[in-house]
Amino acid sequence: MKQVYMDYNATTPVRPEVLEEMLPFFREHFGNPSSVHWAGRQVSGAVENAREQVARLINCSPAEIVFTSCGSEGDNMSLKGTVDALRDKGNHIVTTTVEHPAVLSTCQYLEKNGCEVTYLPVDEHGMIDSAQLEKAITEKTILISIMWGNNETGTLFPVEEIGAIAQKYKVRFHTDAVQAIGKIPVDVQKANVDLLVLSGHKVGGPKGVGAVYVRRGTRMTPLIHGGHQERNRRAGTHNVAAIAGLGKACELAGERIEGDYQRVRDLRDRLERGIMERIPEVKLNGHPEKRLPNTLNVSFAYIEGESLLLNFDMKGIAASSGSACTSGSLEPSHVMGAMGVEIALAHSSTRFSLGPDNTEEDVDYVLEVLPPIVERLREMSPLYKKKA
Amino acid sequence: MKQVYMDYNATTPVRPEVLEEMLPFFREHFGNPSSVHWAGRQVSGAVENAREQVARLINCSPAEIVFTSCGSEGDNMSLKGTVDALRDKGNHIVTTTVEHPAVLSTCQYLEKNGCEVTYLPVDEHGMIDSAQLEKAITEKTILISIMWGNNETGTLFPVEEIGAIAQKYKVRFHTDAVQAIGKIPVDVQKANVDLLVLSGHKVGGPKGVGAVYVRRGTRMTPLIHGGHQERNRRAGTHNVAAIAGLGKACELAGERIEGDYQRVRDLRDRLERGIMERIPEVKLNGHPEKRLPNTLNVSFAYIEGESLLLNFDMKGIAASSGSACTSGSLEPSHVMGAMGVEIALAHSSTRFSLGPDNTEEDVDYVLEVLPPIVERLREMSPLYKKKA
Amino acid sequence: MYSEKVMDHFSNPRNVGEIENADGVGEVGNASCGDIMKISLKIEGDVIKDIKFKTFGCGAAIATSSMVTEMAMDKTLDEALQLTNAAVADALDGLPGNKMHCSNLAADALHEAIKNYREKQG
Amino acid sequence: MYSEKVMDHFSNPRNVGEIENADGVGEVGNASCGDIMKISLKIEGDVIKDIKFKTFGCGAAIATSSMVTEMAMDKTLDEALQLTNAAVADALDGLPGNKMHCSNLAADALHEAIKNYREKQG
Ligand SMILES: Cc1ncc(COP(=O)(O)O)c(C=O)c1O
Ligand SMILES: Cc1ncc(COP(=O)(O)O)c(C=O)c1O
Repeated sequence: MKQVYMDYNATTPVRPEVLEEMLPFFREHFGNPSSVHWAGRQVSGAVENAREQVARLINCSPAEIVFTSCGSEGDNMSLKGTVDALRDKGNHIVTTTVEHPAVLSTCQYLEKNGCEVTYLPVDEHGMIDSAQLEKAITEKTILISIMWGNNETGTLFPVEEIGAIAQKYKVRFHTDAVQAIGKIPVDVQKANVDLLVLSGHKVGGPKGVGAVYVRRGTRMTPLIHGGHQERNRRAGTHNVAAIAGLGKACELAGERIEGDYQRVRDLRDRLERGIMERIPEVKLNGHPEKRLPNTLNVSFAYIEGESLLLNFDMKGIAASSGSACTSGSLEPSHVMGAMGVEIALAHSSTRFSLGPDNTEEDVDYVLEVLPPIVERLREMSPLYKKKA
Repeated sequence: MKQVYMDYNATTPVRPEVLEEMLPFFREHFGNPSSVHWAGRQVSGAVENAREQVARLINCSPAEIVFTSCGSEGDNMSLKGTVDALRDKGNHIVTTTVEHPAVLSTCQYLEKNGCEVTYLPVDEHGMIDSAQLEKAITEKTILISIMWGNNETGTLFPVEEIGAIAQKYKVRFHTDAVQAIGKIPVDVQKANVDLLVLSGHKVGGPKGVGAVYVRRGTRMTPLIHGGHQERNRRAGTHNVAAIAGLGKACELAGERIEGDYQRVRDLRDRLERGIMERIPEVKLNGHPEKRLPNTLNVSFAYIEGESLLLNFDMKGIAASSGSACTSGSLEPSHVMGAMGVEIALAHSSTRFSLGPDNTEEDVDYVLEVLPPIVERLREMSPLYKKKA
Repeated sequence: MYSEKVMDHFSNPRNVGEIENADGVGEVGNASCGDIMKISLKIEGDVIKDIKFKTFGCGAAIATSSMVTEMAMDKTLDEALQLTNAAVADALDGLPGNKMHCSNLAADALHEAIKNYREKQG
Repeated sequence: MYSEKVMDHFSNPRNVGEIENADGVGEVGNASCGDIMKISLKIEGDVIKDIKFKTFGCGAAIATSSMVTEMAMDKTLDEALQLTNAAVADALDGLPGNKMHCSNLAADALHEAIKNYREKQG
């Protein structure tokens, strides 16, 4: 059966060049880069090379890159590490209602431990208001944590404005850029970021590796204490193969960001137009323009998301949904809730996230398969009948 | 040039069968196991299969295994997670002076945050005294953290005695079994362990993955908050390839532990005897009998460890040292210090840690190469001259 | 994740629709929990002669709805009232743990429909 | 980690040993920091005619010891006193950052030896 993967925001295949980069480090060059002998020397260069590749993509210096095991670790490290290190300066964090759980759950944990957190609301496009951010800052504010691009809707936050506000009030700025990396240009200097988190498996790299940009001079308590790796910022034997893979993935992302993502944007737009033309009562979730080029989130009214996904899946199409049934919790997507999306439409929300391997053919296949599925499920829905 | 790797306690090559197990998960089966579609279903089974393989090796149920990114993360998670969750019960931890930095640095951090920590001393063989452990326990003790086998000396702690004491006083027992796993049988039931930490790359698995056994019903705050992975105990997209690799490595370890490690023990003993016979003034560091079967730590009097290692390295031999110059800090090994090893001898300490790929030929090569190197460096040493 | 039986009932649901001039109608669930099930009945004497469902919900919700209509068809009302959500789940070879809570309401909808019929009967 | 020059001096150290009846001897460092260097001198007139070292220490310690003996050989005492630890490190094309602290004592040992000679001269 044809398989069309449109869930790149969930994870991506490892690019062939990336896998090739990784393979020597499993058996031939398996050393621990902290070792002084040949087995260590063979690999320490690879780690430093990858550090440069990551640094180049986001415009920082290699010494400001700390390798981690994933985006979630990076977010936890940034938030908890800041709160612990800046305890004497304050205890207030400003974030948004639509952050990834790696930030939101961490904030909730920190609230239980004496932090105060302001969750900025978003409008119907999932966008924040910078003026509200500015107003939220108090004497005790130590951290602004606002993501670069939202994983569910693709909405892009005004990071440069946020960075300017952070600078004005001398507050540290952390941004979860897991979804932005590789899809749009990311420059930590322009956005005046202090801490930026990325994850390998969202950008054609392997799972189980990530990085945090830590601006030089940023005081932060480690999340993982232990050995002297990563200049005492993150203990644990280096995951050499994955780090080398992340480096290569960042290099490729840098080279291809323009070409790839113009193509991906065109495909996404074709999909969006096609759906809107062919299917009535579809609502776009997310910002119409300020949006990741690969992301399309729509609610097909009257249909619950998981049943839609299962039907897609029977046709080989992989997408994802904000319905409670796919989130692992009982609530539908907190992002839809924050945007004021009506609850039934929140359960209906469906995310198509495209990537460099998608083709026009893929899009056309989805556009062909989708309408009868939606039709059939609407016929089955008590909500549809009522309104018809 | 001949290359002889005798630094298996630092890291190990990935076994061929393990790499084979991993490869499909980079590109073909690249899905996120949390996804409901085909790409997710293809891989969620692999994660659960690996969980069973790890569980079988240490005799627990699969639901008690939490996957992590490394041993250091496991230790941090166990200690910090326990302290946070059991805050109402007490704030006292008992550990030893010879734990890995992942435990020791974490304890030092916790001390700054209101914990009290008792560091049990060790004797000249690096062994603790269970009676002292028992005496150290107070009303406020919430955790005993004592490693299964020491990474530098190989000294094996009396985990079953410790487990019995933990049970008697109803104190949680965490053990860092990173070095024991795959080298000797490890049974969490027999040792009455509540938390056990292991790491993939020490047992023929990949770097960047580990696991923590968390006894059913053990309350613990996550170290990495976020998504619902690992029953809310550890957020972050599953590192499927590495997890599958860890599972396979544990399976192999289980099958081969007896054969492999009898062979490795014989080689280690041959090396030990050979060194003692050929070179005067060599001191064994660690317990003569209660020791990991692969580990030999000796001090070659009058010679600093790094210069010895570099000379080994020029002959293709990879080993490690407790000298300050190789530890990344300015102090020589804290383990040697705790054992009361004289400071110059601590700087001289050299660890040979063997593994299943070593051969008799390797050992004989080391025994041939070693004496002239030691001789030459002693000739160069002002300490040697003085005593001669 | 789902058993074969669930997938069968989900992809080929039995008795979808709404009976016109139904003798009894039951609706349970609400949008906030993500599941709404509506069951309509045609009753002759004491026996369910026809039963149809409409469901807004996940795979489990649709499959349990379909299954309950098969199980209730041609049963007497008292027999139908014996059907439990657990029995429906069993008939589908079980549901995933996290689906037992919200989506498993089909028997409740059936009971509501019977109650509605009996109330109309007075 | 180490430059080629460091590795050259480490693997083929120049002027290893101890001069019998030396005119000046200097020893610096101690076991706790892991480095001990001992330099002995043969001096004729105001010139270092022979110089030897013994070192307990890491690669950097041995290489800097070897290098300082090469640099001091045939120098006048005043010239030799101009030699700094930094100059020795430079002559080796630099040392890794974490080796600058403890192991880089060779010039100090040389200066001690000269001082010892001058003290003996009275
Ligand atoms: C005893 C012990 N604990 C913990 C660790 C840390 O493991 P990892 O490097 O996987 O974080 C190691 C190895 O470095 C170790 O030997
Ligand atoms: C915006 C965002 N932040 C953080 C994460 C967590 O990344 P990881 O799965 O690598 O921990 C994700 C992906 O799941 C994400 O989309």
